[in-house]
Amino acid sequence: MKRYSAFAIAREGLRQHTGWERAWASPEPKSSYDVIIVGAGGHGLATAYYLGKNFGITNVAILEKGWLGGGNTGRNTTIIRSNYLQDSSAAIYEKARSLYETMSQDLNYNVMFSPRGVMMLAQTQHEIRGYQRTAHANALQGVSTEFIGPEQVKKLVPIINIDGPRYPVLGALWQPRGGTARHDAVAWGYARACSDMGMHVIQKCEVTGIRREGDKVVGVDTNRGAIDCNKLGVVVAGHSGQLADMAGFRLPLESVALQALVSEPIKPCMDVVVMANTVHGYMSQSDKGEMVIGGGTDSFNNFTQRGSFHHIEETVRALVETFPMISRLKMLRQWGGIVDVTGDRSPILSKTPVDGMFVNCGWGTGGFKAIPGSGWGFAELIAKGDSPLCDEFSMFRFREGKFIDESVAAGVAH
Amino acid sequence: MSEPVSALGGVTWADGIAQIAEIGPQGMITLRGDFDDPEFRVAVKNAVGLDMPGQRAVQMSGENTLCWMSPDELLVLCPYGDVAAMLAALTSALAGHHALAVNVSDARAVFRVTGPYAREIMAKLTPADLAPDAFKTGMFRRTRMAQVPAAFFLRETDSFEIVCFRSVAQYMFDLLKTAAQPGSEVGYF
Amino acid sequence: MSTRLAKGGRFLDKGKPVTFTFNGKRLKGYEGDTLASALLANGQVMVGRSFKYHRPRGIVASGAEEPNALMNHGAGGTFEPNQRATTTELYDGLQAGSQNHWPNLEFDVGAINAGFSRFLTAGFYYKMFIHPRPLWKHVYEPFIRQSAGLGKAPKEQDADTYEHFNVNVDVLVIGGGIAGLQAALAAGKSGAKVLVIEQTAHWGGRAMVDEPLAEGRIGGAPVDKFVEETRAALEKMPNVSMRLRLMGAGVYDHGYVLGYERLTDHAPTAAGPRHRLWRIRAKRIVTATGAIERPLSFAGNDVPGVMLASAVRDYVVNFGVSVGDRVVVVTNNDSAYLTAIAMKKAGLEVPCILDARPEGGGALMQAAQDLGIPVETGKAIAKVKGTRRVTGVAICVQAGEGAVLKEIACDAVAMSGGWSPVVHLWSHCGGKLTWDTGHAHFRPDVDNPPRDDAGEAFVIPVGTANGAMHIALALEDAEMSGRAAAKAAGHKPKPVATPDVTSPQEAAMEPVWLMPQGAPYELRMKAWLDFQNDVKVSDVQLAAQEGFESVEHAKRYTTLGMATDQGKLSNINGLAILSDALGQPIPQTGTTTFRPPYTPISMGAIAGEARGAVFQPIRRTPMQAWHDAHGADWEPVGHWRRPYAYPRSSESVHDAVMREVKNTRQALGLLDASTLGKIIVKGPDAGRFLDMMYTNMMSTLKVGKCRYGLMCSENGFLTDDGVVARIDEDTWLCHTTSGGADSVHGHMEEWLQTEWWDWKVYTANVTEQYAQIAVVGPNARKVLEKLGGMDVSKEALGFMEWKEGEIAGIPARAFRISFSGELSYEIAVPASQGLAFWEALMEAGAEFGAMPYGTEALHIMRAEKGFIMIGDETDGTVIPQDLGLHWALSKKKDDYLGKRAQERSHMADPTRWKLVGLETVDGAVLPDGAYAVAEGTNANGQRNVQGRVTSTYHSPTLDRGIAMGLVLHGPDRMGEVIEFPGVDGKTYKAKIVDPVFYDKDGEKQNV
Amino acid sequence: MLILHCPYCGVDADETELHAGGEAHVKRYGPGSSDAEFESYLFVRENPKGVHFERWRHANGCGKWFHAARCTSTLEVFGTYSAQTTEPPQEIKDKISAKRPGWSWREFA
Repeated sequence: MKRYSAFAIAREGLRQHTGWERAWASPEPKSSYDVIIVGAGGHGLATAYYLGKNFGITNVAILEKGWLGGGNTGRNTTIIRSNYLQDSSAAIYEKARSLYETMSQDLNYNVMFSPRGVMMLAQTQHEIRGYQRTAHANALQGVSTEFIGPEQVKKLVPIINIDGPRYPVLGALWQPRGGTARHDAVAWGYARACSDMGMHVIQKCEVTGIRREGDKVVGVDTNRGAIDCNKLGVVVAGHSGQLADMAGFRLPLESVALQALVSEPIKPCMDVVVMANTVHGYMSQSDKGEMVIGGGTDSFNNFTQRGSFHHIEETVRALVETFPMISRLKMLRQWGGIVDVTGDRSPILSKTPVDGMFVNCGWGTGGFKAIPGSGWGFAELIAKGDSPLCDEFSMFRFREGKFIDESVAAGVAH
Repeated sequence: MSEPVSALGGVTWADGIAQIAEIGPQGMITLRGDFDDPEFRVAVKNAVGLDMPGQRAVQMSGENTLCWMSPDELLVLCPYGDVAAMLAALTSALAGHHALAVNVSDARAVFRVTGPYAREIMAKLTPADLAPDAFKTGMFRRTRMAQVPAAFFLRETDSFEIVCFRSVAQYMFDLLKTAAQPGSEVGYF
Repeated sequence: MSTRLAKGGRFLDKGKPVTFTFNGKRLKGYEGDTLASALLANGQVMVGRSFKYHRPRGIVASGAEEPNALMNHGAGGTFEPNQRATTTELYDGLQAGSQNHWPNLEFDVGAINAGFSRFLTAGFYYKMFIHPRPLWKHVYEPFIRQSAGLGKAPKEQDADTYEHFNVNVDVLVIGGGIAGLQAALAAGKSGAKVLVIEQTAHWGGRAMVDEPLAEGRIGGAPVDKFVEETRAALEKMPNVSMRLRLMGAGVYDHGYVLGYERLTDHAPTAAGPRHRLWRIRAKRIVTATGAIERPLSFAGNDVPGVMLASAVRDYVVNFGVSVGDRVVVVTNNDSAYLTAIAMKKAGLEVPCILDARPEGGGALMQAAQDLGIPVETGKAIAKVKGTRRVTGVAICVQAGEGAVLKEIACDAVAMSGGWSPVVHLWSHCGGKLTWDTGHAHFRPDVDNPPRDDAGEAFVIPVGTANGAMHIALALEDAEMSGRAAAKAAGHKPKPVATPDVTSPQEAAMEPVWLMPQGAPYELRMKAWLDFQNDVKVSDVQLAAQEGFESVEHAKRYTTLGMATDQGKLSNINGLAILSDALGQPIPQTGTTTFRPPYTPISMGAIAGEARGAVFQPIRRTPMQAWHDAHGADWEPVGHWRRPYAYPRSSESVHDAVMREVKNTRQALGLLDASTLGKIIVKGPDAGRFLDMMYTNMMSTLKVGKCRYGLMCSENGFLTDDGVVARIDEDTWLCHTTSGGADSVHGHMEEWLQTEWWDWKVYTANVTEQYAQIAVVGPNARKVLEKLGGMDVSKEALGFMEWKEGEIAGIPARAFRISFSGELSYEIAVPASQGLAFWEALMEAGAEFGAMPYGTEALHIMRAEKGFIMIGDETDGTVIPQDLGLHWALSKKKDDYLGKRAQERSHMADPTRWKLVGLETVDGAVLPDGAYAVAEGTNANGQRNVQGRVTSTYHSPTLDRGIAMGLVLHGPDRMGEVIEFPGVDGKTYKAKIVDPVFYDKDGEKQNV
Repeated sequence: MLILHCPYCGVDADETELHAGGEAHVKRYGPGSSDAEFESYLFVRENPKGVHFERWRHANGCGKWFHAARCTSTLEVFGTYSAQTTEPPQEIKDKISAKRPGWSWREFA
């Protein structure tokens, strides 16, 4: 693989860019692989990448029914944070956040990770207590956060209205090393690196069946023929239930629509990510200058990638109150994605009743920030059969009543 | 005993495109029971002096109004002073029947929006279809007004009567004033 | 030089000159102008800088598709960035400024980027700035952010107001051109309820400009006559409404449409809201949204002065403005000839028309030639001369590689690459597209329409929006579809005669995606696709070369079509280039997804009325005003607001809380408890029902008695608690937590309606019927006795009993319950007399030291007594067993909501943390939410923990810190000291103790 | 933005008047049930891409719960019906069969 660098750009600039190679190959599927990953979104590609990087497993195919990174990886609001309350969440999200720090260098692909800081506003006494609790937990989890006062909030976010008539800002949980990244680049960077390791990233290849011998998985049927494998990792947010059906088991999941929107681009006016959970909205400014805005999910099952407009109204309403200056900005574009949500709104990274088959799903509205940590842990689970990062996220926890409930700390997810 | 005070003490406003008034105190009784039970219907008729309203309908005559809230719930509007007596009458008439009659006069606030633009003001706040051919006198609608549940009917043409919870009376009043701000005529209905 | 013509300008009221400013310069225009036409009239062609290279940018279009002419508009509370000059109606005093340059429009430092454009290709950012790591955050990113973005950020609070409006119609017609009007007429005549909306301030659309130039006639008369007659006919119909300046912004499921009405943008001093967001429910939606002309891709097509041919003639006909004195027209279809004709008729020079088609055009070409305009067929533009303004064009053969035949001096270029139907609204809700080879455009695939709740097609495209590119076809299509829409909406339409139409037939267009066809790299890297985002032909080709083959990949990699015009001009041209690079037909490449809104709409309009006082409802108790008047410090509890404390002047909130606790314990405290939920549950099966709702046994409660009850979710977790009183044989009154009333009532109704529907139970939420006041403290009985009317003696009203009667002449229900451990009564009176009763208590209580107390004092007192608080000791993960509340879990019942869940292995796990009291060794206050550490770390390197603080206070009663917490094996570890590291760096040592800190035997409440 | 017909008050209710209540016809398992049964009762859901049966409440309206048969991939509504039933009425099933031949959902088809 030709490395990306200022020199390469200069060289290509002088020869009409004829020298740039394909970012990833587009091979025909082989008849068999050691591991097949279904789903070439961020989580699937990261899983493949760490299978190769950490365990030397490179005879891997990543099958994608559409175009890589075309699911929620390319539809989210790109927030990266790890200020979670429960140990198991904090562990995997902080692992992810720390991997984001060096991702551009690891992948030789600028994913524009921007550790600009993430703050979650406390606007009620109850939220103050909740976030102080999170701050204490984070300190013991090795996650660097602090609870800051209203003045400091105002200093970090001059455009915020800290003494709104309804919910004055009483403080915030501040994670200085949280931030954002360029979502597409994360998928592209991983795909390029996987391809470089000799893995097969196969787009427009839809899995239509899962083949088992007894309790063991032996391969998949696809619209491009049957493909054998020893191990199968399913990482298909939104459609995990369908894949589980093919394998003959069920998952505690429901798929709902999550929406987001962007404003027209303006000159820089907000340097950090702000989340206001009491009023249900969050906002950051992209490097392009757009205000990137998200809120809550629809509450009914929906596979259309279209949400209901009243959620957009609620979110914008909340943010106009929090940031009065956006009232005269315009909504440029709104869109929706399908997220799958579990009974405790925490993800599933788990073995399944089918030997050799693993699932990574249920990230709900918070998946992007977890991509590298999820890939790291899930690769370990597939390669070794267990992983400390994944242990608590077993699909069997619902039977035992052993939930991982983050709603304690945060009302809206993202 | 002291005089009952309505949520906003009968405040009025007329600086916009319609007249807005909080009315009351208004006597109100929530009545739940089996509409198909003839004895229930008789009991209601005798106590309130009105026939049972049909689905989503309202019966008005004299000082009493009878509103259809759901297939097993009615709302009686009557003079505040009559509530105790009417409640007693209902309770005794329905003795032995599975029914519930409870005084909710103080749990609610009532507003009146009057004027040629009343419909438009309402249509700014509720998803219910308020076209003149779709919502007429004699109809009763429970729905949402902006962010709170509410119910309303036409007391007469161009005069809406709105019932909401007492605790959000101030919000409802501010909401109606906002929707009736000068220059906000839509000119649609 | 662009300028105002002596004649023409059908939109202008020349009797009404207006003054406006651009970059501080005072300029003149007329009422009826757009900002764009007025700028052109003043010779201002260059109006901004591009996003990436900061290249000079001029007005390209005359409508919503404009990518370049974006302005900082207004000032102060009405300042707004990115206002599209072509859709901004001019008004007196308008202030506009160009964007994205420093120090000024003419000289922009950012323009150095252009010098590096050779290197700044698609994907540049992904390949660059990788090392050294810290530089991205501190150097590269800040620089990129500064040079990106467009308009300035507003600084002040928005001075305007906004609102929503909900309507239901049978047929919504979007677009007020001839097709829209004809469709509306056909639907309207059937009696259907029709709403016609038009985004501009004028009816008639494109045909009003084009047909007169083409000498087209409808019903033997000029088009404007037809438009006026149809409009008048529609105005007369009572079932039809017509609105201008109302744009169809988005189509959503089940016939939901967002309409964006701009009420005062053109008249900022008018009263009323600025924008109105229409929420329209339509049985059928007719999209008569017209078509948008495509640019041509030739080198230098982004130089100010290069415009869409249609825009050039719009400015002449509608605004009496010429964009230049010598305009070269370049096209691949007949429509651009109209521009040449318009210019010529306006007395301007058209040195030549370049028609890329070897055979040229049809009747219109003839007409142009008859006017003496030279036409060169098979020719193309090799390159545009000029930087900040067109100075000329170099001509070449379209079929070649750009060898220059000659150069022509000109000051403007009118280009036409063909027409694309506006399919956005058709596509928002899933309508598919089909490729029309004849016109080289995507049009709605009527066999794959968006479907409504009945599974039927609910959007019907008509006219040019449906690919009916000739006026005669458009009118027929509109008439048919208007009827179809009315029929589908349940009406019986009769055919409406479509007037006969005469308008010249156009010769076939020829797709031209690159000009010239064989343009070498040096030309392709100067041929713009996306003017605002600086995406060029070479960028899309590079994306394909690097494997970004999916149209979504190419879009995201190059940012093609991601600018504020969302690719209205660039998408099809970009697709064609991508398809060509991939060697596949355009339909196989497909399009990116169309998402709402059609053009950007204000956040203010979306928020609507919900701002300031009505941002969200605030629920108020009958005593709210009194609390306010007495200095209450508020705490939001759900949508309620409760006094946190009543600090007196010169008293801190903390001191106030301490005083309130002391006073209540020593004398008399009054609490507004009206927010507590109150739900009546009545019926023969009410007891049985409550036994399922609560973990306790409620059916055995005696009439006149009260019992504290717990509610769990079916998943086992503790969700609510409160005192239940039995009113009579088949009636119970259930108290819930503040803000819990609605959810608990809903929870009860859900079970009654969906699971136990045969049980005879009625519920009623009577929370707001009563004002409830807690009268607490040693003097509680005294004050009630003084008010008189009810015997509240120990004998007459024992602990956990209630009775009804009158106090101070007000009907009252008194509950002898205590959440503070003191002698305590909760008195419920009618809300309408709540304030009177409260004031009576304050007055009568004065001699007994009556003081109000707030929620924090309440919390402290309950904590001193070891009572749990929902939301503090519980957080959705805690079960009653964790809190030592086994006594409240009835053993006699074989079922209650949550019972089965609590039998699951993890819930029965002995290692679950259990509730205990915590007493700091040094009397300090434990930090809120602190965790107790255990030895070592877990597999993920996190410090092991063994418990956490659930509530913590300074107890004025005991004058020390007290806390409750959940601790591993806590109840078995009494006396043990554990450590809580605080985020303040200190480590707090606390002893595990019994959670009841005060009056363990409950003597005080039983007096 | 859904519209659902409330079978109790007859209103074609806008989504903002409604509250979604999740999957329909879920059998309650209480004490005495197996862990697997209880898990399936609380957590395991059909979540189909296609025909689905669900519970809704006309919350900002008559307050009644009802059932809806809806397609989750097109949002088409096949019908709404009483909450006081343990299975979809035949006419609704027939209507679905007409539009989605061969459909099945749990034990229903």
